[in-house]
Amino acid sequence: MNSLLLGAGLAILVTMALAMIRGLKGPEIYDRVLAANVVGTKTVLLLAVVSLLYGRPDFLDLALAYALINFIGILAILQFVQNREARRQIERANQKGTR
Amino acid sequence: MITVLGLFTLTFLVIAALATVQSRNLFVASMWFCIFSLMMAANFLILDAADVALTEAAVGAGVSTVLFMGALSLTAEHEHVRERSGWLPALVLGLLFAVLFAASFEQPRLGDPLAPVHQHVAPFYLSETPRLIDIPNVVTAILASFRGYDTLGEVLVVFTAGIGVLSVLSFSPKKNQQLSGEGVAERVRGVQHHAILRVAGKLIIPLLMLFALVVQFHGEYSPGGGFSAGALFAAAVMLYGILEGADRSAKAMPQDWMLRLAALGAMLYIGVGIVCMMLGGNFLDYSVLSSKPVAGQQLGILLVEFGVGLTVSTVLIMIFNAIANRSTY
Amino acid sequence: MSLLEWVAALFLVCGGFFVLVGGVGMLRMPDLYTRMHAASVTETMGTLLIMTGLILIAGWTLASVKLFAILLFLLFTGPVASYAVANTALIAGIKPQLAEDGPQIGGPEVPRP
Amino acid sequence: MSINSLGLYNYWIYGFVLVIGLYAVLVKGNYVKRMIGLSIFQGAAFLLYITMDKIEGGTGPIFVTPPQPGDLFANPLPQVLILTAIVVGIAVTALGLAITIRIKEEYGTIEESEIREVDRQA
Repeated sequence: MNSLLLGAGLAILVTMALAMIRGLKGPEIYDRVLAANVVGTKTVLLLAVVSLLYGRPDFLDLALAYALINFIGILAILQFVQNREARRQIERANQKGTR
Repeated sequence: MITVLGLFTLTFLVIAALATVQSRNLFVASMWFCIFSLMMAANFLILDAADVALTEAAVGAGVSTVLFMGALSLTAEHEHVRERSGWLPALVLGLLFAVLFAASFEQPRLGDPLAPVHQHVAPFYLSETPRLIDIPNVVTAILASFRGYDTLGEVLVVFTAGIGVLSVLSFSPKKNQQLSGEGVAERVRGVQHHAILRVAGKLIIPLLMLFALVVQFHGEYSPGGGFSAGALFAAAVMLYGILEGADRSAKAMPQDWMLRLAALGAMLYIGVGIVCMMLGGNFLDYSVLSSKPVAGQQLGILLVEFGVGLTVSTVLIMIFNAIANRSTY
Repeated sequence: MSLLEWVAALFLVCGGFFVLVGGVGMLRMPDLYTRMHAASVTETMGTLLIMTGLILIAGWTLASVKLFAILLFLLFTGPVASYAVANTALIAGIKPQLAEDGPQIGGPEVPRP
Repeated sequence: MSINSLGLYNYWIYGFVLVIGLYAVLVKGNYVKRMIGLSIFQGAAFLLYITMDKIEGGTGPIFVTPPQPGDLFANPLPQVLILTAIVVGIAVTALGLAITIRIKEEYGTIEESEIREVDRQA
């Protein structure tokens, strides 16, 4: 059973690697946000797998915390992006108005 | 099996650190730093440090991302290309790495039971905790009881940092001329117009607060304790601030009350210590709190951890409110 | 291995497969929205299968309750986060790549707020 | 394959990450970037401490069942030190960010070279 869990863990780790390559390549900022999100959710899965692999089910609290916290991180990032877009539009409009 | 997992996560750690430093866009850099924190916490779990991983999860991926994003929206997103000449620092850092690399060969191998760190005081903590304190989580026992002085100092540092942030940001900011006009505040509102996000997020907030309370009061039996619980609770309030607007989170959690509660948390910690002295023990020696020393220790740890959680959560909420409510329009 | 363990193994293998496929798709798909589609495979199908496998391994314990809670949270937050990323990108003016138009030309009119 | 085969990799990664963080602090002129670099530097120190707590054949220092003689547990002391250091680290980072925000409001920039120019002109 342990080797199967390890295999699942490896699949998750390889996916994280692929997502990180996507995050490095970009090209859009949203690709990077997507990559961060995927790495976050895969970390949750990895922690769940590791805590069963170690035979310490009480460590699952961590994965639970991650599942909740990761969402907050992504929302903070999205809030920043949306505010930036809104500000850029207002600045553009103001520049047109002054000209 | 640990080798494979460790190899992967450590390599990811380096990739994330390199990507953080090389990206010129600070927003992308802080996103990579979020990934760095996630990898760091995964590493901590692989190295059997569950409490640390829980704290790093709450602080690194949640709180620090929110704070960095808040700071970036008030400063600038792009790093300017002009740099100082890099060869001297690069030489020094190269030498430093060479020294660290050479020194690593003198370090004990990972997991060596004969390493000096496992010989000195750790066996005492591990063998005496069941007898003296009788709680399953040795980390909590050391944090709150054996090394209570140290933790008191850390709590006071957190409290001082919170006061520092408040006093630095107490001046009202200058207005940005380019962002003037009608209804700017209505348009720069982040994700607040997303009905789906708000509904989903509102369901998460109470669960997260409940989970923070579980971590706080179950911290003697499972990974957790005041520090991680405080960070998780603050993260829940930050989620509320993101979804409903920072002005409403500052209304729900007013700054002056947060400051008072933060002081109360630190004073609860000190107060427990003083009560111990009045009952004839030493400062922060909880054994005298009850007729049975073990029960006294457990009561003291519960109270002290509550003080820690109160201070950490309120200070982090205070910092978030101060940064997120600062607008230049 | 008992029957339950075989079923758990099947779930884990399938979950690992879907997670990997999603990862490869994230790397190889041509534009943001298709990449998001691939990433969603890992977030829903992969998560569901791996978590179900883990629950079967853990059996009737507190651990499987926690795993179930994690599964619920992930299934709840994952699609919401994906939706938010896609919506933000669409509002910011990133257009999907359409087959008949060639790369990056046309696309549906995007309503701006 | 035991944990031992990871050998000294943890220490090398610690050194490398430490150097990366220090590079950002020394070379970058942007204050937010420096705060991020400082956090990475901190992370490297955390990694060193937590690396030391691992013991072969041991598990996390939380007793699920009453500990038997001969059971091995990871060293809890470095964990306590780092647990508190993480929270202190974020508080200090927040203070640094607050000061950066004030600098931006006073000088209009957070680049060190540009701030020097503003100072020279004043």
